[in-house]
Amino acid sequence: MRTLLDMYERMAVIRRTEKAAFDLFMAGLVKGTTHLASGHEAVAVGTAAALRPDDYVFATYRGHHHAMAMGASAEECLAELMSKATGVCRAKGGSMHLTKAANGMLGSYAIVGAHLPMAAGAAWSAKLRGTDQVAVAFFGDGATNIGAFHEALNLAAVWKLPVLFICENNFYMEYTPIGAVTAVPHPAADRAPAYSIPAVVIDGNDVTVVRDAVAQAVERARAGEGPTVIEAETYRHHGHSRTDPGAYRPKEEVERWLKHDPLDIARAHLEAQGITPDDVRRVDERAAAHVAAAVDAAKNAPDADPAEAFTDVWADGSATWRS
Amino acid sequence: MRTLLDMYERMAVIRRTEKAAFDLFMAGLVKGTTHLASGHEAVAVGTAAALRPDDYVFATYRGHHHAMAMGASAEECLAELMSKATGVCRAKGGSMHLTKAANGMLGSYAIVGAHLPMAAGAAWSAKLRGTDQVAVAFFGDGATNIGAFHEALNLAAVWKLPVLFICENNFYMEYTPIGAVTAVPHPAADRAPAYSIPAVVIDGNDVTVVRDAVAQAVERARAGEGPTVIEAETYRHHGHSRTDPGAYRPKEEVERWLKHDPLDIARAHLEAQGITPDDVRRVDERAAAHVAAAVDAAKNAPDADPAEAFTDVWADGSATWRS
Amino acid sequence: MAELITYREAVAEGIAREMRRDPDVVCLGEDIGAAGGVFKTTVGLFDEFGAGRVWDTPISEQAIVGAAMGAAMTGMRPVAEIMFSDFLACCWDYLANEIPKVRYMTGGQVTVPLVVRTANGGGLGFGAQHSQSVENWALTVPGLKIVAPSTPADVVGLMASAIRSDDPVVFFEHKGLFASKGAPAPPDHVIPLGKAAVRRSGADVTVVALAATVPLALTAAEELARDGIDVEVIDLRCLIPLDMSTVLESVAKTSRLVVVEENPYQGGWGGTVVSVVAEEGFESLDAPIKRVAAANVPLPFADALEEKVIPTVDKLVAAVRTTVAY
Amino acid sequence: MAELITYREAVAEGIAREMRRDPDVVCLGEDIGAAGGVFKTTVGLFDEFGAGRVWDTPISEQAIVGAAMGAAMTGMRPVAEIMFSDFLACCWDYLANEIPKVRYMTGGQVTVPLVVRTANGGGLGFGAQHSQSVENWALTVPGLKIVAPSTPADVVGLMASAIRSDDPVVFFEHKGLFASKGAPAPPDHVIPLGKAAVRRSGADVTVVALAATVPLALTAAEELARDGIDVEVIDLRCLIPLDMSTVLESVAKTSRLVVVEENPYQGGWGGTVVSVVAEEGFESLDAPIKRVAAANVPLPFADALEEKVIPTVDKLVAAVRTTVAY
Ligand SMILES: Cc1ncc(C[n+]2csc(CCOP(=O)(O)OP(=O)(O)O)c2C)c(N)n1
Ligand SMILES: Cc1ncc(C[n+]2csc(CCOP(=O)(O)OP(=O)(O)O)c2C)c(N)n1
Ligand SMILES: [Mg+2]
Ligand SMILES: [Mg+2]
Repeated sequence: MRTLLDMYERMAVIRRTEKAAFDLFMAGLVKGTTHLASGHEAVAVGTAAALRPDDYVFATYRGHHHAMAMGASAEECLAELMSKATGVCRAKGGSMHLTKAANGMLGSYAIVGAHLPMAAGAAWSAKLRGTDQVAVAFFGDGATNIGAFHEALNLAAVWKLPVLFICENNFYMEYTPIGAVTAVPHPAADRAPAYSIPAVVIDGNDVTVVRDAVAQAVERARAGEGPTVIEAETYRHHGHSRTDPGAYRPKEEVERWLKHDPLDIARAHLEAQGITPDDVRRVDERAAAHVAAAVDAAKNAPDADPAEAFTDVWADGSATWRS
Repeated sequence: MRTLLDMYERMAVIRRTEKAAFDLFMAGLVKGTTHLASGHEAVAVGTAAALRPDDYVFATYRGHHHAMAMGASAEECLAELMSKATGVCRAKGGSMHLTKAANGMLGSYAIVGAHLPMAAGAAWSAKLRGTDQVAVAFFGDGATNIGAFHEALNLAAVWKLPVLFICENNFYMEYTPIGAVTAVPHPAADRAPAYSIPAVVIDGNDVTVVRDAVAQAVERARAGEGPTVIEAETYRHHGHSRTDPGAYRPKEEVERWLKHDPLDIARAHLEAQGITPDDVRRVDERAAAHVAAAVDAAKNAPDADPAEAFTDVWADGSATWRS
Repeated sequence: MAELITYREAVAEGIAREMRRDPDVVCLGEDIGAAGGVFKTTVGLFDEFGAGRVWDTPISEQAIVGAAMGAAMTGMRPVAEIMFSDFLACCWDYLANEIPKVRYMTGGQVTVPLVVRTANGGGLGFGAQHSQSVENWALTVPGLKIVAPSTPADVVGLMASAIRSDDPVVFFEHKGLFASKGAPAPPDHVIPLGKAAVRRSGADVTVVALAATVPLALTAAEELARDGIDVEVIDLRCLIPLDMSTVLESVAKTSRLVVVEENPYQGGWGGTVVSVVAEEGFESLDAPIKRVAAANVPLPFADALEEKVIPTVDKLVAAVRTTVAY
Repeated sequence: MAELITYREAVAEGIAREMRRDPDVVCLGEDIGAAGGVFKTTVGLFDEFGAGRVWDTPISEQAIVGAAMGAAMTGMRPVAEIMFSDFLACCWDYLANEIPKVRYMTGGQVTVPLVVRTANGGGLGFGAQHSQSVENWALTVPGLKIVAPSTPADVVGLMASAIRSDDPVVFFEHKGLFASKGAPAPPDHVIPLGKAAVRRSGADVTVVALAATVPLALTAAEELARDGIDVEVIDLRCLIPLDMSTVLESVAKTSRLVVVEENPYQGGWGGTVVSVVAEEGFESLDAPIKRVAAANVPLPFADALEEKVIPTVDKLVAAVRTTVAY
């Protein structure tokens, strides 16, 4: 993703994939639950644009956008949701665990906060191996109140690890406003000083702002200057998960944020750069076609093989627990 | 403990009880492990002096001084260490779990940090019941890096709970200097802003300073203004536990702190108040006699009854798990 | 006959009844207040009892359960929700080392009358980290009472006992049963902890089940009945106290035992039941004891895979047939 | 014959051998560096390998194990120390939900070659929160290999396999054995995971033991031998993989089984062993199966009480006598 237009396209694909996931859910083709990231695209895509292919990313149950920003295809993600053999986790993970390890996207974790220490560990590993890779953990505002957050940030600071803690502050932990359960206004950034970690609060819906903030933090990290906290303010366009209409959010608030859409903001930047609305429309169309094809391909893919239930517990591929 | 002399006496008793515990250990009469609190007395005694009898205290494995400051007798504590039937926990707890619930001293917890949420819960209970009791958690500098610390402080702040978090910063977590594993200079106080909790750093070896700081925090708490963090700087006179000679501590550092002994400081205050050295000596003698008697009584007490192994799992006194 | 209610509704009903009875009962957990909980198992409590008794918490499982413990030690009867039972791992220290031990290690100075409620079990496609049946985790720790009801009325009756208990109780609500319906609980319905229910009596083989494996066992029993195999189905209801008398009596009658449990075979609760029978009921046994448990793998997302892993009617039927044919 | 070494020394020796072999092996934990660990089980590592390979951590069990996981996923072979096994409860999410599941739930995309070492078990008077035997906690979770050696040489040989394993391994070092002595491990000593050792062969009864109950069982066997009771003692060495072939073969020979385990009876690992035998070895059995486990209470502080709770030679001897007399 060299250009803003590339980033825009990636966001457009994600947005449409999320829409497709929702529709497939409603059609009964996706089971379990899904936590759509529509509205959060710029955080993922802006970050990915500032990373190198050998960097590491750890994400959450709301991770479709992270997986796709890091290069998982719409098709393999949708196939996963639809329990297909071609799913990115061979249908063993599901929506909450999208992973694309080949691209450094080392997993989506569904226990809030659990992956922050892992990201610190991946950064520690980079340091031990003497590479200048960085690791990124994406997490929500709600995750800042769990113990693992605290332990990870302290360890990262003490060991000066090349890790970025990127909070997608969408102002809600599920149905509860984050302010009701957090003692500081900026759940991540206001905690960073407790670990002597520098922090910024940014507009998470502006992909260029995200990219630049991340690029700066990455530079610090690669230079051996340690971790950074980035609190990216954003908003989810849907409820918390598929069953949630999101009725607890004030209407004006929702409207205000819908008007501050990452795709619109990027489009405005593109226009300012002289990209014509027609160019953008072509990209939108390509994105739409891409996702439509992905939906078809995923639908037509073979179902996951039940025998897969008994593979991949161990590194040798088996699930043998006794002799 | 109305007067400074009372506080001094309590500290003198604790110091001598710790010495006795050490000697009994060496004589093979105490088994397991012990974490002596010699040097920390002023934190416990100063705090106790600022509390009401109906307040709550939660302490750590290094808790002899907390139990005794809250009114557990030297005899019942030593009896506990010596596995006697008269032990304060009937010899089922041991050194790390001294508890005197009748006095609001609700336990010593040996998993670092675990009791901070409990103290928040006791404070929540006071709030729910509409009393103006407060709860206190004592903990070490090392405990500030564990997840439970973070969760407890945030909850206490959000719910505005009448709880005091009193850190006994003795500058070491076991054998490692706290600065080597903590990202901020003041492990507790520098974290308090992450929860919008007011904090003070005080001389934990001056019992009057502790009492006054705690009194102020208690006032805030009873007035419904929420939690306070108190970081009381202190030092342990011995190693971390009985097997540790403490060789990792620079000699000058140890000497400097030995000169800043809580008992000496209190003695200086007493002199300034016009209490004569003779008065103090009489108190010292009484303390010595008291502890000597306690040692004798504990030694002569009956051993714990093995049948006790099968009582007190359940509230009905039984240990029945099946029919 | 009154209308049927769902297991989900029974949870809220059970809690509400106790909150009405006893002002010391308070609830805390994530999104349990105005939102009514992610599983809608606390719907109505906030409206009826207000913010003073139904507390929304941060995502802080240790603080939730730790605070419940502190409150329980000081006169309250907290009911803490841990949203998914898998998350008990995030506060395991409290369940394993603090709550069950403090009474004992203080020589009986304190009691901890609290309930930790949690949505347990698989079958809904939530994947490896949101689908486990973890009663067996709790079983490894002496000092916890363990409840896992299978019907709406039992939810209410056991909730009453759990909340009134002066001991800590872990209350497992099965996600797969939330939508199931049953007779409502009569007023003042209290089921003592540690009494199993014989859901179906039978002469040929004893099937011991818990929570969601109870309806599974009953379905299997119907199927087997068509072939003349008469299955006795025991719903343990609680793992601690464990009603081995009922199990041993049944095995004395049937001489054959199959245990059906949703947790993995390794370290599953069935092992404890089997151990007791293999010692105390040995003389009654006319056939090998079988356990139909989950396979020893994490739970996969796809239905077709999950089906392979967790106990099903077919697997139980097959196991019973083998046992009876022995 | 070389001098004897202690179990404690064997831990450091086992780690050091692997650190010499493989530069990707790194250690982390509380006070494991210059201090050599609270149990002195990492003495010498810091001196030999330096701060770049032996890392002191804050008191942050989640960060320790979580960071080990992240490092393992990205090319390292971390060996994380959790000081007392009771503290595994503080990072249980990683042991229960993350480490053992990530390979499976990513469809095999990642591996987690790490070792979590921890001091386990009672008998030293450390009280309820520092004395538990918790191999059974780990057993509840598919996806972890579980090692618990009983001799110094086994410590070295199993440590080699654990560190070389591409799977996550929980390595339980028994506190009560640290001071015990045995033959040193020969060079390149590697014991495969999942192979039990028959420590004493015998014809009359099979005793299955693990870690500290192995020497206990051998002592009991000597005592019983004096009365003409010939005991076969099996040291499982690992719970996962579980060497049931060796157990079943032995029971086929002796027709009698006693399991001796330090964890509480309820939810203990013996239940899994017994279940397999009660199904697959049923025809061999001539007597009820017995489990000599800890009582279902927290561990008390006083020796005289602890003695009542945990397995002892006397209790095992009595159980074997009853079994043989059946
Ligand atoms: C430890 C843990 N507790 C609770 C949950 C249930 N849960 C899932 S998402 C969520 C809210 C998370 O909020 P936030 O971190 O702000 O992320 P967002 O969903 O807003 O992206 C909760 C409570 C969980 N998955 N893990
Ligand atoms: C969760 C946990 N991890 C590790 C330990 C082992 N341990 C006991 S005391 C201690 C050091 C605690 O240091 P600090 O909090 O500063 O208290 P101090 O001992 O100095 O009073 C450690 C690491 C423990 N008891 N609990
Ligand atoms: Mg959020
Ligand atoms: Mg300290």
